[in-house]
Amino acid sequence: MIPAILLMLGIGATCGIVLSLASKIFYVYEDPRIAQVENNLAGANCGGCGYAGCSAAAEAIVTGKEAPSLCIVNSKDGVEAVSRIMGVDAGEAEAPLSYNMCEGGNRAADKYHYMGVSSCKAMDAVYGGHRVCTVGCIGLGDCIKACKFGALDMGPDGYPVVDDAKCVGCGACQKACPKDIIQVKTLTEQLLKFNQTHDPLAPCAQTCPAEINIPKYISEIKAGKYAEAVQTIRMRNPLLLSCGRVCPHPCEDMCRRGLEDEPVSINQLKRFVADYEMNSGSRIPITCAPDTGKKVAVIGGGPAGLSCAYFLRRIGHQVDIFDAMPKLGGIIRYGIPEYRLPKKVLDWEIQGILDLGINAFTQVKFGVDFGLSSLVASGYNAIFMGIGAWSDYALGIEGENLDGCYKGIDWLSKFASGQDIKLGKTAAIVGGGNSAIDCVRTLKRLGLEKVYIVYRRTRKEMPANAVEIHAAEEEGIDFVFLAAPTRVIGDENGKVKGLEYLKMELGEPDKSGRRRPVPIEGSETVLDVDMVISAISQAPDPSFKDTDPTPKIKDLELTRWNTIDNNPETLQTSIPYIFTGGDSATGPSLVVTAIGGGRRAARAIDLFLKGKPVEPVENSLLGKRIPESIFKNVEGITPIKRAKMPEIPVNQRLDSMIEVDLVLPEDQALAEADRCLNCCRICYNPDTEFPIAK
Amino acid sequence: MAQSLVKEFTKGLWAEIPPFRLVLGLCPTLAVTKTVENGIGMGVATTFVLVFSNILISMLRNIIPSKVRIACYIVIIATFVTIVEFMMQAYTYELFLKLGIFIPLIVVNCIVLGRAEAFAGKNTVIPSAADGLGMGIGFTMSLAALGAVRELIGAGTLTVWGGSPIFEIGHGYIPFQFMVEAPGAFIGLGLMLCLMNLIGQK
Amino acid sequence: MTNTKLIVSHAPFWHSGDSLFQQNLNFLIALVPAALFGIFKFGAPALGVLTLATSSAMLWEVIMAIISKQKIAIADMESAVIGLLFGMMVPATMPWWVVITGTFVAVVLGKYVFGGIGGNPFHPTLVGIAILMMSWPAFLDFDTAYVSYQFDFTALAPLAALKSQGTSVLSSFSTYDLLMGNEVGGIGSTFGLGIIIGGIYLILRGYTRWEIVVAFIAGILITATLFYVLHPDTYAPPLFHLFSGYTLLGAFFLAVENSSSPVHRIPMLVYGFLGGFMIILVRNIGIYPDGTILSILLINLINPLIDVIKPKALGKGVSHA
Amino acid sequence: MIKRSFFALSKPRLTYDLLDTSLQSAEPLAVPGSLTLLLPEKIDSAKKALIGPGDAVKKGQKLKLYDDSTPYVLSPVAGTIKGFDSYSDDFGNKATYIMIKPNPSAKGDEQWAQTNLEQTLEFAVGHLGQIPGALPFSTLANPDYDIRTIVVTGADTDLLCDTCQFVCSAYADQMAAGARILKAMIRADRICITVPENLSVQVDLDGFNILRTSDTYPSNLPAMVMKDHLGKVLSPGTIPENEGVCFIRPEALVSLARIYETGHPVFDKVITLIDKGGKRYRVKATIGTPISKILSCFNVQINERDRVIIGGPMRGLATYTVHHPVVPDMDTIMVQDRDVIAELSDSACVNCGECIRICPANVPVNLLVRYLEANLYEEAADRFDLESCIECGLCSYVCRARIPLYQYIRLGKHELLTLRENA
Amino acid sequence: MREMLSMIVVLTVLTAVSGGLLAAVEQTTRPQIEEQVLKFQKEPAIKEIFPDATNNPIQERADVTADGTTLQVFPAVLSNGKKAVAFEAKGTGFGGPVGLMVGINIDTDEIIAVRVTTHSETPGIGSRAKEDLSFVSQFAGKSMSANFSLKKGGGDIDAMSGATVTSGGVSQAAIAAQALYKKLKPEIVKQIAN
Amino acid sequence: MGDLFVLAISCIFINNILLAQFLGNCPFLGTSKKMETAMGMGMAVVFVLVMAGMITWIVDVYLLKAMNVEFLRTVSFILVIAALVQFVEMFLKKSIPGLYAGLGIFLPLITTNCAVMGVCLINIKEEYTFIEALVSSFAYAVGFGLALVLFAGVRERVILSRVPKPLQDTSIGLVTAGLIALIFTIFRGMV
Repeated sequence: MIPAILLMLGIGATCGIVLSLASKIFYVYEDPRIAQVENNLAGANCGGCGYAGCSAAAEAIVTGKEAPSLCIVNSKDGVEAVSRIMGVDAGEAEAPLSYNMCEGGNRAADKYHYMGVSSCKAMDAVYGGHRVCTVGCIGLGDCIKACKFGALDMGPDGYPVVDDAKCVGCGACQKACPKDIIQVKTLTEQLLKFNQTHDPLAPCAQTCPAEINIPKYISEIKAGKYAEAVQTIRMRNPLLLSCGRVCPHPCEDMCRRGLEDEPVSINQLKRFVADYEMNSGSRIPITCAPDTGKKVAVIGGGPAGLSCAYFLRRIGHQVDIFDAMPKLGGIIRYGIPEYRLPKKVLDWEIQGILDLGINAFTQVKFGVDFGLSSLVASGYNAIFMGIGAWSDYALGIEGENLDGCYKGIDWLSKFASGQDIKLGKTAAIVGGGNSAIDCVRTLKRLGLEKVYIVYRRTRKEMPANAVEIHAAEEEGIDFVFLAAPTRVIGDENGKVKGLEYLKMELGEPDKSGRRRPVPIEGSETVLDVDMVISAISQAPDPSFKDTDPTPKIKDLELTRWNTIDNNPETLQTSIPYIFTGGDSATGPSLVVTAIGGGRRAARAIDLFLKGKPVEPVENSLLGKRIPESIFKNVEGITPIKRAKMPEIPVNQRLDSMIEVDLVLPEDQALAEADRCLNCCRICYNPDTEFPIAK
Repeated sequence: MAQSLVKEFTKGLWAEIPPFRLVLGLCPTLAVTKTVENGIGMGVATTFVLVFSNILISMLRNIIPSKVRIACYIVIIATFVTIVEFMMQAYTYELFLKLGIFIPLIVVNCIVLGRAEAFAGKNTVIPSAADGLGMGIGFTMSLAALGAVRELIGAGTLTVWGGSPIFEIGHGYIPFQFMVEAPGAFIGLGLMLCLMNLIGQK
Repeated sequence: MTNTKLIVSHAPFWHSGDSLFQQNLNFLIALVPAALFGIFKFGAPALGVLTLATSSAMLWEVIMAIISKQKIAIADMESAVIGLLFGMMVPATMPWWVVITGTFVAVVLGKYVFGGIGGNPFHPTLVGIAILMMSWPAFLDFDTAYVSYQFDFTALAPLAALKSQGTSVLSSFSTYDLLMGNEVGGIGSTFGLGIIIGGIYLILRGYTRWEIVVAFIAGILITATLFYVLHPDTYAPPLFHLFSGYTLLGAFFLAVENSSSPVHRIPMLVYGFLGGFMIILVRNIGIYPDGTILSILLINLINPLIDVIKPKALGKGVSHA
Repeated sequence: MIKRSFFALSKPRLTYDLLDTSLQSAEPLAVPGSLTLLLPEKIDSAKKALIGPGDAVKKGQKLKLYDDSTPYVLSPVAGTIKGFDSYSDDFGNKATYIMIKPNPSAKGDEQWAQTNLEQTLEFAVGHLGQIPGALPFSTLANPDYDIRTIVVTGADTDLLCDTCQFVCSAYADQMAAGARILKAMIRADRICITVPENLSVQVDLDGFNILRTSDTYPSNLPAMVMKDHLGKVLSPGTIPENEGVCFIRPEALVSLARIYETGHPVFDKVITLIDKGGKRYRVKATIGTPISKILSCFNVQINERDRVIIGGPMRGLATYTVHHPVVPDMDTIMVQDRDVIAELSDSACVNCGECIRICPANVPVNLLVRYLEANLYEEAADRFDLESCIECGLCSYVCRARIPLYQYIRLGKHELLTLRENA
Repeated sequence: MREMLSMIVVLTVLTAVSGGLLAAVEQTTRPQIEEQVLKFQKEPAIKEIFPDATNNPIQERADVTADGTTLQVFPAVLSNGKKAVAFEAKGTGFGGPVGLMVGINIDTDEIIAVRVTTHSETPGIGSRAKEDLSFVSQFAGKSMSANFSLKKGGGDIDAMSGATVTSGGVSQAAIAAQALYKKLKPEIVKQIAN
Repeated sequence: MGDLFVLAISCIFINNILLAQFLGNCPFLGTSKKMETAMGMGMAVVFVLVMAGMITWIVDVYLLKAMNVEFLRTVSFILVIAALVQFVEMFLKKSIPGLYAGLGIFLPLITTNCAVMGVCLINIKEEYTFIEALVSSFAYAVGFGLALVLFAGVRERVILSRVPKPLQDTSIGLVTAGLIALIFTIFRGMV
């Protein structure tokens, strides 16, 4: 025993002394991070990484030659620890995934027969590949060969399919693809992707102001993957229940099927999956990137603000929403009547967004209850102003202030917030937009005997959604076209008695191609009404500039329409840390435009928060169309009836405010989804003779 | 807590089973798997060392200075290895003879040091024990599996304990001796690894 | 004319017309004399073994291609050559299941796992035979294999006899007998003349590289001569080594396998010579009677190391003007 | 096509064709109803193009896309621009094609009649780009190169081709005149001309430094001429221009002489057409003429899966459309019937060594192709002499596994350049 | 400095504790281990060499020493009353030492039998030395002065075919036994006599 | 002298530490993907093994055996080797950076390389003299390096061939190593 202890004591002491001396004598400076990284590697010195031992691997990581995930033996926590040491910020440490942009390159025609090296890269070098499509998948599977993890496979439709479970986001596929079709993106990058001129986009997806990947979600519906379809929509639009109800769907105007047949009822399909989720009783989980520790204030809880907050939250920023009204939703809560968008649905939708971890403060008005300086002082790194356009334009005619005269949005929001409103028996609503229609249809439901719409042009020129106009007609609204109000006639009590208007006729077309209405002299006519609502458009309310005591707010420039001046690509305002979007940036516009704007602002805010230059998206499509994708005719289409929107019969709906439009039943939704040609930039699926074969 | 313990334990059984998933500890895997018995014996010995060294290292992890970390770990491991050596010599002598030089070489088995560095050096005692046990059992299973394949093909028998086979392919079977030879060990392990990759892909 | 789709490919637009099928077909043709002689000498069982070996090798190729969902590549006849060579190296009495196992090992372990044609670092047939030899040496023992046969010559495998009984047995084997196949051995490995004719045919047709063959034979002759000159009593003369066992088959057909042999001139000479040298070394001082199989595998192994000796590429080392 | 011989112990010998003396002259082809010009610049949608559909152009007018672009083409005819669009060339080079509808009634090129033809390089660079024969003015004017030697490729570089030989013999006087102009322009030390050693036709080549090249392929390729006749070996990755040598076509000299002789640009290009049976036709076509016009002129039928090759069988370029226009550097058009097209395969290299034996540059093709297949371009260049390849195509020609080796190598070189540019 | 000191101290203490612990374990297990060695390595060989021993050679084992060489010997009394002794000698085989238990008739100096005790040879080739008795039985009856080299080296022993090296190892061991016997015989005789 | 030569040959070829004794396989597979790495590792092993062989022999003979505490062999050997490797690494890094760049980075791999420990144990087990131990250490290390370089040569090519996906990397590496082990049996009985 004693010799053993002595011996070991001796050896141990010798080794200890030698090593500790050596570590002093032979000290060489090296990046301290190497030791830290090495501590977080598996330390097995197994050589599995291809480097000679863990310290060599650590050095390679620290010098940036290799990724923090180099060590094959390391645990997930270890990789994260290494990433942290390397100062890779958490936002970038989120796992990237491979993402396929072209779904169905083999549908494009061939321009030649190819013989040679079987690789996309090689074929791309020969006149850009054999496919006529310049951006589509060549289909020789370079990406699949490049994937070391077996996460890619050639799908049955001739394009690579990514298995998310196996993808580690190494980016090998992206490097291998000569066409930029496979892109490895983090969640942040995916959420903040905007359409670019070189993307393989269907006409509908190019048109959608929110840039939703429409063919993708329709094909997911086709395959019965409703949850996936919801996820696809949510990549671009958090308010799918609302949009599914109120969106005027510009996408359908560009639907290729519409060239030969009726367009696919895209919006109804959106509503179908959105309602599917709501009615399923549970919410589909929404993933968020790791926290970045940056705070953003969103002023205005309308569609733009909600969208911006949602995307900022998903990419890992902390977001607080401030709204002047008692409840979030903005114009879609207070401007859109219950029968179009039930409040219950809206509540459910907004709750889902807040559940991501967004705080909402209501009944606080910017410029009054809080101001710029208080936000800055509270540590917000950026501000999004989505204050909407709530101030109605005045008609500018005599008698406008008589009792019984109201302004469109003002009236709608008062009604929506349950304030008591004195009603008459007959009403005239001036204007041809959606707010005007909302007013008339609401009034009709409130039991008015006669409700007129007074519009100075014809039905064809009405900016309101065609379906809305149609529904109003069905519900028995009286349309007075080519009428320019000149005076509100009041009685002795100062109450409205009638509306005088001048008849118009259409003159020569103006620059915009619309024929200008020209007044007919002496054609004054009086409409007997006891209520007049002017709903002729709105502008943002600029009062905050005066009420906010912060001097800096004076730097925020407004346009002559009182919208907040901004760079339309980045939505950055004249104060670098303030961004805007929605109606306050564009003037009154579509809900879906506001949602798209919110997302675009989120991208700019993200760049701003990460200290990167806030630059526009390169080759941004933004409102443009890809010329080669716009067809004049589409071959191989057999007309199939478009699914009809189910709705409550007119006689039942006028009694109450219940929702008029109903959701498509599943079979019809599937049939409608089947009508989609699954278009891409130049290719599409023609109808086959035997629909089953599809 | 319990859940994470189970996780630490089970990862060694499949998700990170050495040496198939973690390609570590190849030398004993190749050398001692002529029979199932040897494989199990080696596995158990390694498990013992893994568990106890993991426990001790996790206990001492705050005391040991990082510059002499490896040396200290190695001393601890070597101590347990020597204890195992004595035990095997005293109680399972035949096995000891068969495993020969590979018992002391558990010291340099990269799994043991690897777990010490990667896990025990950073975690508390109980998870470290679970990790060691899981890895050890996983290692034992791998060795037994490879041993079974090699013994079955190369000798036509399966020997689990005590020298006499528990299973023998009929007398007409002429053993494919290549499998119990050195080259067969490499190829057998290589093909099993391929099999594991195939299963893993599913 | 507007809608005709043309073939687009890269230059050159001509091809010499050579193909793998041509190459392997010529290999098979070159093996015919020796194989026919084997069938003639060992009778129907030899025919059976050759057919089984060739067909089972091709079958394994097909099976593996199906399992791994790859393109079936038996049309290039590579596996037929592997199988036939395997058959020619084993005794005619080899049981069917040994043949099938052997070709499995050869095709799958020798070739398929390395990615099929062109990927194998070692000669597949030799991998098969070497593994069989380690597992079931008894089936490759030519002395016991032919006990039931009646031959009009010494029915002893020359090399095994040399190993166990020393140089005294040499008198039983005349060079003429060895050359004309009057010895026991693998079905197709005894008829030296046939192998030489086939081998020369292949060289002339340009399907094997003469440098390897010449260097290989030179390696054998020179090394054997050295040993023989030093100790004529203990070691056999060079011609005996050249014409016995697998030597000729190795020189003309095995060492020259494309994928496992060098392509540059100096490496080819080194490779061949080393092969010959190792064979004699094994026979004279090693434990195996014949060393051809392992020797060729050994030179296969060093092939990647020596095949880097190559002529300077055009302009290499020329400095910028 | 030359096939492998039965006894193949030695290398296959591919020999150049000598001038086909049965074709004494080139048949002029009328200006077609539509011309296509290729402009080596890609369309930038962000910029405003200078030209647009409907614009009238004059013969000899300089057409360029944008104000700041350098590349331009000269319109070979007077007419109207029908449109232009982008065109993907080899290796992802983006170009623009411009369609012009000739207007036969428009005449004259006042612009040129007024221009004072200067015999300077600056003038040529600015006004004579893309003349038939593609004289590389921009290379000659490039300050990075110190061009001291001009080599005129009197011997065609590819098999089967004899256009250059034809031009040398048919327009020898103009060629000599062109050479004098060029020499004056660039102050070159010497102008050499390669001539096949067995050429029996007597050509008057006074003033040229005659290099007699052997008839074995690839001895007429620039790298081989440099090595065998100029005593300069190109180091890997360099081009003859780095060594001060520039290779030009004889036709470029002829065009040069004619321009200065007539005072007007010339646009007719001598082209040899080789039909499916190997028969040659000689034609003089206006630049921009679609190939299909030439084909139909000689009743060459094109079927599905045939191959139309611009250039010779070893180094040419297979086009995917018969609408491909005649371009200044197009000498030969070769048509292959689908029945004679050898199948390629995607088999792995079997290491047979044929390519090693035949490679004139000693490139270890067998290993090189493995690295190229694995996209290891840097390694291929460092260890396996990727850049030493002189691009003769012989390795592909003899490849037993029928791997498109030459394509791999070209692609590898291209990718290597991209890698280095990005680095 | 503090760091250095802690490095030295920790390492030293750790090694010392390890040394002590191991020494303790070693002491506890030593008797058991010795017994195991006898039981598994030597006993079977001795039983085969002296199938008819009337005593228990294992129990009567003794260490004999001469000129600094110590050897453990197992004396046996055969059924015919003759005295014999067995001991182990080592040679080098293919994969390491080959242990050979040699049983010798003390009176005649003739080998009674030999058995291979330990080997680490290739299974199937070298391991036959242990199982295939025809090889080891060549030694039986040979005088201790015979030439135990292989025939190849000019001796009397036929090598096992295909296992030349192992045969050589056994032969080496036998030769080693010869040397040991020659050196220690007087001591052995003395020992047995007691 | 002749015996030492025979011993060396036997250690390099016949009892090759990697292919016949199964020692040092982890770095064998890990560092054989590239010829450069293989060469570096081979040299590093030669360097360390010779030193370790000498030191452990001295420790064994003059300390363990002398003090009759042979049971401490494992623990003392490994400690000595680990300390040696770490020392050499530090020394090279500071004093001979050029050599460190070539060999030093492989040193950490060697601590857990069972070939080193194995050879030291074999030296003791076979009761070699100091010179023999030196020769055997060197020869085993050379054998290790030789096998590694040969393997790397083959593996560099194998990596580039179209190995089926599940077999790629380690799996095919092991199969190749197996065939090399098979080939190395050619040296059996040569000394």
